[in-house]
Amino acid sequence: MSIFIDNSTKLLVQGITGRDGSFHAKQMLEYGTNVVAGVTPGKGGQMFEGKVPVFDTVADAVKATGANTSVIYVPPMYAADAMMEAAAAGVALIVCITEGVPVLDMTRVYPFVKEHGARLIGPNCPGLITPGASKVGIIPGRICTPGPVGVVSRSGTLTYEVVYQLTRAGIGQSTCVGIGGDPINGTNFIDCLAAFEADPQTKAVAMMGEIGGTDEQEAAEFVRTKMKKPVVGFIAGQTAPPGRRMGHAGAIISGSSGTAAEKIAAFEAAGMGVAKRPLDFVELLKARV
Amino acid sequence: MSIFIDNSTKLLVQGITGRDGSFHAKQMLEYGTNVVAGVTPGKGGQMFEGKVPVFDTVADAVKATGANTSVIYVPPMYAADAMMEAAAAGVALIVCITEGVPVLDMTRVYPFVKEHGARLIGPNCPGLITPGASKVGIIPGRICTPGPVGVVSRSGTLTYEVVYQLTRAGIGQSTCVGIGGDPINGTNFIDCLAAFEADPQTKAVAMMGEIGGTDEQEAAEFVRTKMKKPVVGFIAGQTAPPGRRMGHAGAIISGSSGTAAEKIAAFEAAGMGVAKRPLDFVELLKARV
Amino acid sequence: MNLHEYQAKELLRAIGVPIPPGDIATTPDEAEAIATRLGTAVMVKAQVHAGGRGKAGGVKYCPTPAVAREKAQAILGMDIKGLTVEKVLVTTAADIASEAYVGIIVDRARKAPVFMVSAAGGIDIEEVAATTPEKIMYEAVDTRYGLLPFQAMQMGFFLYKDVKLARQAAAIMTQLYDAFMEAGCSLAEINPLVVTPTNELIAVDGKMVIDDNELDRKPSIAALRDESSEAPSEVDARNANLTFIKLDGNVGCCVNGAGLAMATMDLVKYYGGEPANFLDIGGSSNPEKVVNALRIITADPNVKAILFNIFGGITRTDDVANGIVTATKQSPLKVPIVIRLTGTNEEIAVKILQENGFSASSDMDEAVQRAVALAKGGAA
Amino acid sequence: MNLHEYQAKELLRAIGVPIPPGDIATTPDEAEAIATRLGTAVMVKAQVHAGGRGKAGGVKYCPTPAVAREKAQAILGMDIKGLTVEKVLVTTAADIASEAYVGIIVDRARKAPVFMVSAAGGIDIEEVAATTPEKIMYEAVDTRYGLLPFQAMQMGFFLYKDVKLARQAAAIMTQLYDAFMEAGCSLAEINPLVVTPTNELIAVDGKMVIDDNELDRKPSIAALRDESSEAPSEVDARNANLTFIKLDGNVGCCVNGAGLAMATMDLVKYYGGEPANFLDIGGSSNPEKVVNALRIITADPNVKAILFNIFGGITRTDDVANGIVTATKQSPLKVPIVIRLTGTNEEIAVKILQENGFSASSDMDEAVQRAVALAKGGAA
Repeated sequence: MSIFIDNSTKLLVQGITGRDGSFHAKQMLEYGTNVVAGVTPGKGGQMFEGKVPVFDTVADAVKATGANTSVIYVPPMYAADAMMEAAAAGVALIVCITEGVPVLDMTRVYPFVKEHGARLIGPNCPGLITPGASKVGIIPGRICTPGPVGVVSRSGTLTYEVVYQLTRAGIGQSTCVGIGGDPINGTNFIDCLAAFEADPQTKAVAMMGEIGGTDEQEAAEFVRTKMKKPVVGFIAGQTAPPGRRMGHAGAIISGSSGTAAEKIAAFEAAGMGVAKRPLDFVELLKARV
Repeated sequence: MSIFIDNSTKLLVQGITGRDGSFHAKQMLEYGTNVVAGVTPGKGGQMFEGKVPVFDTVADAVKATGANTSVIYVPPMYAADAMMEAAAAGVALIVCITEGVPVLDMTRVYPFVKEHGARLIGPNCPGLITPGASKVGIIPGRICTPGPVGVVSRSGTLTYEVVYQLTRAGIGQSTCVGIGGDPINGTNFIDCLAAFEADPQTKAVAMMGEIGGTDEQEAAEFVRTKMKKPVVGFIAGQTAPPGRRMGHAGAIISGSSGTAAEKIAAFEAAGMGVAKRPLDFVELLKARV
Repeated sequence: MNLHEYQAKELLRAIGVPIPPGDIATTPDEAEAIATRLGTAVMVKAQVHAGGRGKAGGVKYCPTPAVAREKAQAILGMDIKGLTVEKVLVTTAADIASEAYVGIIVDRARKAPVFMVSAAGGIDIEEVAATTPEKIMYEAVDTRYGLLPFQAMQMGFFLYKDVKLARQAAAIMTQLYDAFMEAGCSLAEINPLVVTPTNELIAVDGKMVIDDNELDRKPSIAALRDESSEAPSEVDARNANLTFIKLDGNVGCCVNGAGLAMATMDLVKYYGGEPANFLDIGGSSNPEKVVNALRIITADPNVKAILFNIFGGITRTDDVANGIVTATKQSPLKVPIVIRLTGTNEEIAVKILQENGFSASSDMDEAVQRAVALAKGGAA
Repeated sequence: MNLHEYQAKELLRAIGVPIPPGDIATTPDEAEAIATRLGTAVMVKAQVHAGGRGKAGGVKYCPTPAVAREKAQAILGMDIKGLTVEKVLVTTAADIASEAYVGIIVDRARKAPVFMVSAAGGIDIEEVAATTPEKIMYEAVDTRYGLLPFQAMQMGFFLYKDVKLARQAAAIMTQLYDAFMEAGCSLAEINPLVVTPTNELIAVDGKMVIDDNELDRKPSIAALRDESSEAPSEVDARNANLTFIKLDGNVGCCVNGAGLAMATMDLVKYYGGEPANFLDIGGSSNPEKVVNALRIITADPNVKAILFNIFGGITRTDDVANGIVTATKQSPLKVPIVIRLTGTNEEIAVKILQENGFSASSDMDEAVQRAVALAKGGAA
């Protein structure tokens, strides 16, 4: 099994004719993802790659194709509207890849999506992949292999690094989810941990956090009180100075809060495995699956 | 028993030092309502009638007194804020007497109150009374007497008329609720009918509707499909011309919709008793309790 | 409160909606001057709060300023559904390739403003709704979020396949929504929204109805009220803080509370009479209101009997009694009056009335029956 | 993006917040002239993006224009936390009866802007939060509704018992919220909000931090950027679309992706080294970015070794290799470089590098260890 996406995923690509959207739509098709529709206003009626129908609106696309998942590659100033359009059209899982969405937009998008009963992943995230079944977003398919480890992370390339090392060491993944590096995102660690806990395929979880906020501390508390499966955690940004935004909008230590040290302490207090460096995931997970 | 208010009601009066608020607060105290607090910004610390503490904010009042119900007598332009303040402070039942609240304000107030888990009655309503136990609003206490009939109505004085005739005929009331004459209000007929259906004291319901909207039709469908208790209905405005607002903002026939004829037809189709004039309630209810 | 077409168009123009140029005229001379200034064929349109102006001959196409003068002459002073035309709008006649309808109303069931849009514009939208409902798209706006861009685009694409027109329509709908919210409307519509032969959108007619409850906080909108276009008795009543609607019967009614006022009218009809009006004196206890109410009721020559029906809750019945006494002393009644009152201070009220030669009933049905009989010329 | 105090105050003043009069000076002459024009005692305040200006001597009370001149002379050109003071704000010194703190931040947990207000103003709010948390009121704003009047009044009453002051504070908080939303802030604060001896409120200091993601749609705010007040290397990096933060170590890092960039810095430290910077070239595959990155890294004289760590997903590793070759041809490196790359087009990249005399590793740990050793002067 897997979480959030699998063979029943019917994917819609918002911004399918744009530079990023078309590139990754092709990659997803190549991976075998069931891409059923694309949306670009004004390009309704076209066919993408000769096989994916393009619509003017998400509502049209959902009505015509029954798409249940959407992935968003639109410029940051239009991303909030794209997420809300997908939610209003009844899409159940919305994955927003776009980086640079204003955080005040997210204060409206988050309740809107919730009111419509949808799950949002991202924004500013690499998306997710269930190796061998479906890829939604930009995680390179070839570094993944099916297996027992659930992966959840706030970052993109760091996830690839860890997944790559796991795959090289012969440890496969159930689903890899990048939840994104923004201060307000749709799905947090706990949502993913709960899903992994409930997923029969997943035997252990790798979790990559970073400085900023308290999501990792709350996740650790969730691991301690609600999870039976082992979780190994890592925190990026141990050497980051306070008050500076380390690339990700969410990766910032405010005053004395959000430091790597307090997050690692929370992991330890929860009895989690703690990876001091990405490579450590391999041995720590080998011992746990 | 009763619905919505009873001896456990701890009432807060918003606008207690105003002209209407102070008049009716006194009336409610005289009726025996447990008025625990008043709110008027800037008058925090005063005592109303020597026994009801006044606070600057609803939050302060709730914290200090545990008020669970609020009644609002503030000018129309401040009523939306007052309703939201009560909901945000955790008040469970909010009764807004104020007439003249802009309907666009209500498009925000309604979801706000709902998100906070509160029930709103009104605006532009006379409030409610559980004879012998508690009165919240402006319904004259002396025309009511405890008994088996639940009363729900979109209007004020018409309710008084019917209740007065019931009381004179020896038919008492469980609770009388005026839901208000505005197009968007917090509690509708169905909410009250469901509560009366669940209330052991209530044996039959008197329902006074009027022209405009489709609430009565939906209520009739509810009576037909969900209620065991008998309901007698009346519609005011049989002689009203289309397109004119008959006093109440909600009492307007738009095109051919919202007429008294279609509402009465719905009552008949639901097997309800139909009062052709207010006086008819007496005989129709006598036959049903 | 209804705005005139020209007022609605001014508000829409100010917010960016493309509106054909034009101006208001109260004389044929002015109409001709405006047409000359515009330098195009014009429409001369009666500005009056009544539907069906066109069918009544209140809207005319004028190829030249001279024709504009002539048509304005014919329309000014015309009676349309009982209202006299005092002003005409003289505006550039648009070339029309297609007509759509765009409107917003506050929907009670959805508790939200709801857009209705249809490519079948230019005609009565209720007719479209009744006969070809699939030609209308409804879109509710959650006012917490406002009209979202994707909603406007969905409606744009519903009207037009061409993305350029769809985007232009979406922009206009956003402006219409903003105007609707800013003015505190209960209805706003553009009908027709026209595509010109050069593929531009233009709003050829506009309508806005303001929620009366908004007027206190929107003085600039309240200032648009045109009392000359309303029935004088209703203007008089509003200025006296009464809710009054003139009807065609002969039993003048004066009641406290809207529901009871409607029920009283209905009961008049039930007992074979015809109400002359709806009149709600509201919840306050002001004798002056009663005086004004009696003045307005008796100004209607059709009224053959007057019926008071007062249920005293907040309203003190003694105040009402005092009002009746004062008013009838100022100007004695020429028609019989039936007074029903009960509730707060009823005994004092009855005493006041009796001392001044009036009788009072406490039973609504009895009072209504008597008033109906009196209006028919029967015995009291 | 941080705004200067004077910029934040301009925005707040424009929206109605009472702000003491003042103006900006870049020379002692200007400072004296402003003080003379104001005709009051003034404060001369360094405009620099660093906390603790006051303690560093960057804020001075000046009873006369001559003193203003003298203090401006001292403050202009002063170094505060590595930043040179280029401008001072000369502003009327307020009489202070009491000081409060009013701030808004975007709170991640509540996913909303949250007000923090405290009657203990004028000092560091984090200190108040740590030592006397009961002196702070937090109030989250649901941006779908905006700051509701009752919320503003609750905060007003939390600060002041007097209803007049509470109302005034509520109005100022509403204005602060509006400014926060209009400018696209992640933080806005007034500290201190002062009650004057005549019982009026006035905002004596203001601070606003803009969400960088807002700048594309807020050109008037983006135009407030003052590059003279930022580290030149960071300005350079931003203009090259790189995310760069200077640190104190000697291993220059160039990585794709923020998480991997942090993890790389951490690994440098893990193996006993010290990173010289955070540098994220982002997800695109542009050799030009690599050229710019190398220029910025090598401009830091502390850098003793350069470490590339590239995980090719969207990023094509051959583009990175070409960038390294181009850059080092333009200006040969004076320090050793260690290149780790893997992923998209890895084989082509390795070939390009080898043909140009570079070696490449595919193992992150190995590469980091080598870079650390090289920076310490060890063997490659």
